Amino acid sequence: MHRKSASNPFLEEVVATAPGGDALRTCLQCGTCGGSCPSGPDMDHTPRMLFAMINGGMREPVLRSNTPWYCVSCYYCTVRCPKEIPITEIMYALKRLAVRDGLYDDSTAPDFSKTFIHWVEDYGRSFELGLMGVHMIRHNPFGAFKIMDMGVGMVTKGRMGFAPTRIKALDGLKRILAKAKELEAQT
Amino acid sequence: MKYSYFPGCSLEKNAASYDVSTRAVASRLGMQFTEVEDWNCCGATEYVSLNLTAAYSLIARNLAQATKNAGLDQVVAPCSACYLNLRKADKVLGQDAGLADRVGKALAAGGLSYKPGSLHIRHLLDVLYQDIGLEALGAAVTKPLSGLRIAPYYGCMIVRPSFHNGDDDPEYPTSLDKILKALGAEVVDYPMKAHCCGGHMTQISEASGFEMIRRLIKGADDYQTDVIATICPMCQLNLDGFQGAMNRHFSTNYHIPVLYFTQLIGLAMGMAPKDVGIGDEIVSSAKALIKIGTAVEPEPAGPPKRKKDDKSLPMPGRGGGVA
Amino acid sequence: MSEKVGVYICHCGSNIAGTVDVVELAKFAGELPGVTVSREYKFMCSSLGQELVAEDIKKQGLTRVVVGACSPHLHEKTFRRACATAGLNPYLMQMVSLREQVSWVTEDKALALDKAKAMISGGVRRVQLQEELEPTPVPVNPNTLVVGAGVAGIQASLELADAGYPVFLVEREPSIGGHMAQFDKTFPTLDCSACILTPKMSDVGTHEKITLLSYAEVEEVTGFVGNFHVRIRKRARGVDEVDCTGCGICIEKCPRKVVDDVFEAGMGYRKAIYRPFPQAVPKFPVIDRANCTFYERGTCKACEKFCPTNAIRFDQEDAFLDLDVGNIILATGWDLFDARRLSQFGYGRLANVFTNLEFERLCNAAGPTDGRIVLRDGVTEPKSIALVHCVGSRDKKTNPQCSAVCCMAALKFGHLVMEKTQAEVTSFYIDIRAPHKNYEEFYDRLQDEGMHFVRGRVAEVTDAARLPDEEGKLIVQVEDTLIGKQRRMPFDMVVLMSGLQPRADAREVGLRFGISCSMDGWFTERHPKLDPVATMTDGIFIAGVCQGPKDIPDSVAQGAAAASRIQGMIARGTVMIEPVVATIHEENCSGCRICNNLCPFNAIEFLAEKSVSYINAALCKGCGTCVAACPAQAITGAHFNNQQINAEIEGLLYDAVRGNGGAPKPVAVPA
Amino acid sequence: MSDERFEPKIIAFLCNWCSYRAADLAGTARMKYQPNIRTIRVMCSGRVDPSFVLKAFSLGADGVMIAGCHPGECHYLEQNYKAMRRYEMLRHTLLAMGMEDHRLRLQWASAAEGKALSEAINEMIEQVRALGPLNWPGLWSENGGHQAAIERLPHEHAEAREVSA
Repeated sequence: MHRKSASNPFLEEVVATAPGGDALRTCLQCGTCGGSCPSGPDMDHTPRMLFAMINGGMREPVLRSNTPWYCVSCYYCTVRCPKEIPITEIMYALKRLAVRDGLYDDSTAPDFSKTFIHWVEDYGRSFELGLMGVHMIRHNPFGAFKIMDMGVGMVTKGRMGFAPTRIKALDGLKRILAKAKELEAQT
Repeated sequence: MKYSYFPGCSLEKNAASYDVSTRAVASRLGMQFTEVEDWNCCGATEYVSLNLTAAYSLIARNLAQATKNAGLDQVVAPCSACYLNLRKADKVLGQDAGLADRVGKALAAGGLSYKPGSLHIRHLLDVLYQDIGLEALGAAVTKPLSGLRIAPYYGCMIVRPSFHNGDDDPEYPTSLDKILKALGAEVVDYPMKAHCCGGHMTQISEASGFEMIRRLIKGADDYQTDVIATICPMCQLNLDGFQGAMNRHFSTNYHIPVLYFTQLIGLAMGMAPKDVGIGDEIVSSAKALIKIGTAVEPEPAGPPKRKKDDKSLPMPGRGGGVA
Repeated sequence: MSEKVGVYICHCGSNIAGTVDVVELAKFAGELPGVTVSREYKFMCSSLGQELVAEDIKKQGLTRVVVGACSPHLHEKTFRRACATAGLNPYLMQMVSLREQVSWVTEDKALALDKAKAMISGGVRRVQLQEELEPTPVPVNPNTLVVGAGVAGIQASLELADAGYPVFLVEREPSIGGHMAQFDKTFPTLDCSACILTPKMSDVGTHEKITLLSYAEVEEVTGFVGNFHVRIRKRARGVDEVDCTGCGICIEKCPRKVVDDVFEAGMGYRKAIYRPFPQAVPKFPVIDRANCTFYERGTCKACEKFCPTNAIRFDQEDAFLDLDVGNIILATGWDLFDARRLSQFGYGRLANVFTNLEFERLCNAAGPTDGRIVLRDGVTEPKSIALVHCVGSRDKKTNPQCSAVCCMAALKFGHLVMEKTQAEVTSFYIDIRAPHKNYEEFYDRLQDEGMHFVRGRVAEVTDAARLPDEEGKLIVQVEDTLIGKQRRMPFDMVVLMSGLQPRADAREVGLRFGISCSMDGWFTERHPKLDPVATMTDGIFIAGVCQGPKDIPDSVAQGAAAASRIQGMIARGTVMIEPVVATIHEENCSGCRICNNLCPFNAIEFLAEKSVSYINAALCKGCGTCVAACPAQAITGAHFNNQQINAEIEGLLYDAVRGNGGAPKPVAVPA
Repeated sequence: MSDERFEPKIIAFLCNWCSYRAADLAGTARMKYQPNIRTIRVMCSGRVDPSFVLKAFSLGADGVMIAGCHPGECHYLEQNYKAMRRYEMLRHTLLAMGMEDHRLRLQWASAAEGKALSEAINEMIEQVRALGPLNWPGLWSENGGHQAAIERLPHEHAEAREVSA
C-alpha cells in the first residue's frame, strides 16, 4: 500500500518500470550499493546518489548519468542492500528509459547492447566476432590492435565462428519478439 | 540421472572446451543430457537493458522449448548468464502478473506457451555438487590433481542474487572449493572468488574492464595460484582472453591459465587433455599442468597446538565452554 | 424490554459536535425503544457531565447507561465510576466511540450522522442485555520471582528486597551480572562498569530478603496473578554450596583449559571447574561437565583432591524447587547478533576482525589481555582501527530494528582506543543516534578528541589488496556518502558493532510464562507508551532489553518500574480480577472437550467424574475463543455473550434493507 | 450524498487489543475513511462466532470484516490463529453457497497500524460497493441450492484446515 507521489512522477515512472521497484521508496541512503559496486569508481554518480536524485525528481540528469551503463550486473548491491531494493533491476529500468528517450551522452554501451541484440534478432543466437568487430570499428578502432593477439588466438583456436548460427524456428522467434515489442510499447 | 541441457551461445564456439568437457564428464558420471531443442540466445545482460517484454519473451521461448523434453523438469545450464536469465525469468514471471501476461501473449504469437514454476533451472556446479556429490566425484578420480594450486572462481551470477533456496553463500561460496579438494587439488582460499570479472566492460570502457580483470589476476597471483578454475564462459573470456591486453595496459606480466572446472574434473578422471579441450585457452596451461602428480604434504587438520609462550587469542567459534 | 436507558451524547467541544449533529443524534436516540432519557452535553467526561449521569440514575431510576463520546480505552473507567457512585453496577454502562470512529474519521456530515445513529442504536440494544458483574478479589502472595540477573533484574530485585519483600532471583549462568559485567566502561560518563555494578551484585548476594538461584532455570509456571506456582531446575554445580568457601584452589589446580565463549566472548580461557570472573556472585565455582577430564575419562579429580572443605560433588544431580510467588518479572536480556551471518565482513575468517563484545573484553583491565588493545596475535598494537556500525541492525535481511546502543558504544570505543593506544580510529555510520541525556555532547566530545567519522554503511571488509599501500591490511570498502565516492581504507583492526537481538529461546520462554512476543521476538508490553513494563498477563512484568533494545539507564529504570508496580499490588494485598470471563453451564456441556485445548492459559479443565469441562475464572483472560467454539453453546462469555453481540449487530443494522426476504424478524425502526 | 451511488453497510468486528486500538489511532491521527463501516468491539478475533457473521449478512449487511492482531502478536498468544482457521472455513463455505468473494475479509492490524486499517477499510468498501447489494437468497437458488454447497463442504474444510497456525 503505497501513496503514489503526485509531486514526483519520475519516482513513480522508475518504480513502475522495474520489477519489485517499490522497495526503492524505502532507501535509507546508507551507501552499501555505492560501496559494493566494482565499477563504482568510474560512475558519474554512485547508485545511492542516483536514488537521491530520483527522489528529487531530477529526471534528465539521472537518465543521462553513465551509472546504469557501468553496472556489470554483479548483484553485490542487490544482495547487500539492507532494504532489499532490487538495485540491479532498477539499473536495467533506467537504461530502458534512457534508450527509449535517447537520453545518453556516450552511446558506447547502448550501441553495444543494440549490436548484440541485432544478431540475436536476426539469427536467434549471438555472434561474438561480429559483435566485437562491429562494435570496435564503431567505438574503439584502435582498441582492436590492443587485443589483436587475443583475436588471432581466438580465431586460430577456433573459438570464434565467422557466421552466427541460425535457429530453425526463426520466423516464430521474430513473431514473438515483434508481438513483445508491440505490447511493451503500450505499457 | 536425466536432465535437459541448455548449452547457450558461448558453449557453441568461444567456450566449446566447456561444452566438450561438460559432456565428457557428465557421461562418465552417468548423467544423461538431452539438449533443449532449437534453443536461442538468452539475451545475456543486453536485451533487458533495451526492452523488458522482449527480453523476457526471448528467455521464455527457451523455457517453452525446454518443456518439450517430456519428463525432464530439471534444466542444466553451464553458463552463468544463461542460468541466471532462465531462472530469473521463471521466478519473475511467477510474480509479475502484468509482465507474465505480455510475455504469454508474445509466446502465443509464436505458437508457444510456458507456465512459470514448471521447470527447475539449475547451474552445472549445483548439479554436480548436490546430485552427484563429493563422494561420487572423489571416487571417480584416478589421477588426483595433487600439488596443483587452484583458485576457485565463482564470479557473480550463480551465487547472486541468491534465491534463498539453500544455494551457496552469495559472498563466500564453498561448493567449488570442496569439489576441487575432492579432486586432490591444493585449493587456495581465494578472497576474490565471488567478485566480478567485469562482464562486457572491456567493450564499454577498457580502463574499468582491465582494472576489474587485474584485481582478480593479482588476487590469484598473491596466492601463488597455478590455475584459476572457472564456471562461466564470460569469466573465462575476460580472465584468459584479455589477460595479455590487461598486462600491457598495466605493464604487468601475469601468466595464470584459466580453465573450466569441468576440464579439471576430466583431467582428474584421467581423461586426455585434448578430450577436455585443454589447449583452447589463450594463456597456456601446459606449464602448470606439468605439476600434476608431484607429491604435496597434507594440510594440517584443525587449529595448531598452542605453545606455552603463545599469547594469541583464539579465533571465533573455537570455543568449548558452556553455552 | 423493561430497562430504562439513559443516552448521553458528548460534544467533546467541537471534536464531535463539529462533524456530527449531536442535537439530532440525541433526538434520534431518545426515540429508540427502551430509552427514557437522552441528552447531549459539551464535555461528558467533566465532573458536571458525570454528575448529569449520576443525577439521572438516582432521580429517573435509570437501569442502563450509554455514553456516546470518545474511545472506551480513554474514559470507560471514568463513566463506570460515575455509574458506581450513583449505585448502578458499572458493567451496565456501554460506551460508543463517536469521536475516534465517527467524527474524526468522516468528512461528510450527513453520512457521519447516519453512522453515529447506527452505532448508538447498537449500543442501546446491547446495553439492555448487559448484566451486573462483580470483579473477584484474590490475595497477593508477597513473594516475587525475578528471572534473569542482568542489571535490570538486579535493580528490580534490590528495589523489592529493600522494600522488605522476599525475592527469588533466578539466573541461568553460574554468576549474576549479565552483559554489563563484561563491559569495561559505560557511556557517556565513562565510569567503570564493574565499579558500579559489583557493589549491587554483592548486595544481591548478601541481602537477607533475596534468595539467589544461579545456574538455574524456570521449568514450569502455573497459577495466576497473586498466586503463581513455579518449578525451578537448579542445575548440578558439582560443588556443595554449603561446604564451599569459594577459596578457588580447585580452579588453580584444574589441569583442563577451555575457551570461555560466554563471559570472555571466546577471547579468553578458563578451567573446566570455573567461576566466570573474580567478583562473581555467588562465589561458588561450577564444574563444566562437557569439558571435565573426570567426566570424559573417569580419572583426574584434581579439584576434589585439593579442596580443603571437601565441597566437590561429582555425583550431584539437578535439584528441583517449587515456589509460590505473587508476581514475576522477566529480565532475560538479549543475544548478540552472530556477525558470521554477514560474510562480507569476514568475521571468523579474517583474524583481525572483532565483534563489539570481543572488543569490550580486550579493553577490560580484567580481560584476557589485561586491557591491552592488541591484534589477534596477542602482541601487536594496532595503528588504525575501524568501527563498523549497524552490523545486524537496520537490515531487513537480519534485524530490521535499530539496536539503540551501538552508536554510543562505538563512541566509547573511540575514546578508549585513543586513551590506551596511538591508533587512529574511524567510525563508519549510517546515522549517529545520540538521543539521551549528555549523549550528543559525548558525540561532540569524541569529534573534538580526534575520532574520525565516515558516513556510509561498510560494503565489505577484505584482505585482498589492490594497491601496494593495502598490502597486509584489512581494507574497508565503503561509499563515503557525504562525498558520494567509493573509498577503500586500510586498517589494522576492524570492530563490528553487532546488534542486539532477542534471546534464541524468547518465544519458548514467553509461552512458558503466558506472554507474547512481537514478530521479531521481543516481549510484548501491555501498552508501548503508557504501560511499558506490564504484559497482557496480570502479574507478569518485563524489564530491560528482553522488551526491546535499550541501554543501561533505561534497563535500570524499567527494573525499578516493574518492582514498584509489584510493590503497589503487594501493599494493596488483593487484586481485583476482571469479571469478563467465560463460564461453562454444566447442564448444557456435552463433555466433547473441544474447548479444552483451545485455551492457551490452561484455564479449562475436564472434570472426568462429571464428564464436563470447567473454567477456572482466575486463569481465564476472557478472550472468548472457547465461547465461539462450543458446539452446544454451553459457554457464555461475560459482558460479551451471544445475545449482547447479536443485539449490537441488530442495532448497527437497524436501517439495513434485508437481503430480499432473507427473513429474520424485522427490527423495530424508530418512528 | 448522491442517491444513485450504492452505499454498502459493512460490519467490522475489532479485537480490543490491536485492531480496535488501530481504529482509535486512525481517529486520533484524523485519517479519513468512508463511513460505511460499523464496528463492534470484541476482546479477541477468536471470539467471533461464525454465526455472528451469518447473522450480520442475514440482517442486511453487505460485507463483514474480522480484524485482529497480527499472527504471533495476539494478546491471547495464539487465538487469532483460531480466528484465521474459522475465517477460512467460513469463507470457503460462503463461497460454496454462492456468495461473492470480498464480502468477508480477515484483516490483521496492530495497534500501530491505523493507516493500514483505514486503507483496508476503504479498499473493502470499494470492493463491496462494486459488488452491489448482497442478494443472497437469489444466489442461493441460482447456484443449485443446498446440495451442491453441502457436497463441497468437506473439501472446503480440508482446504481451510491447511492454514498454518
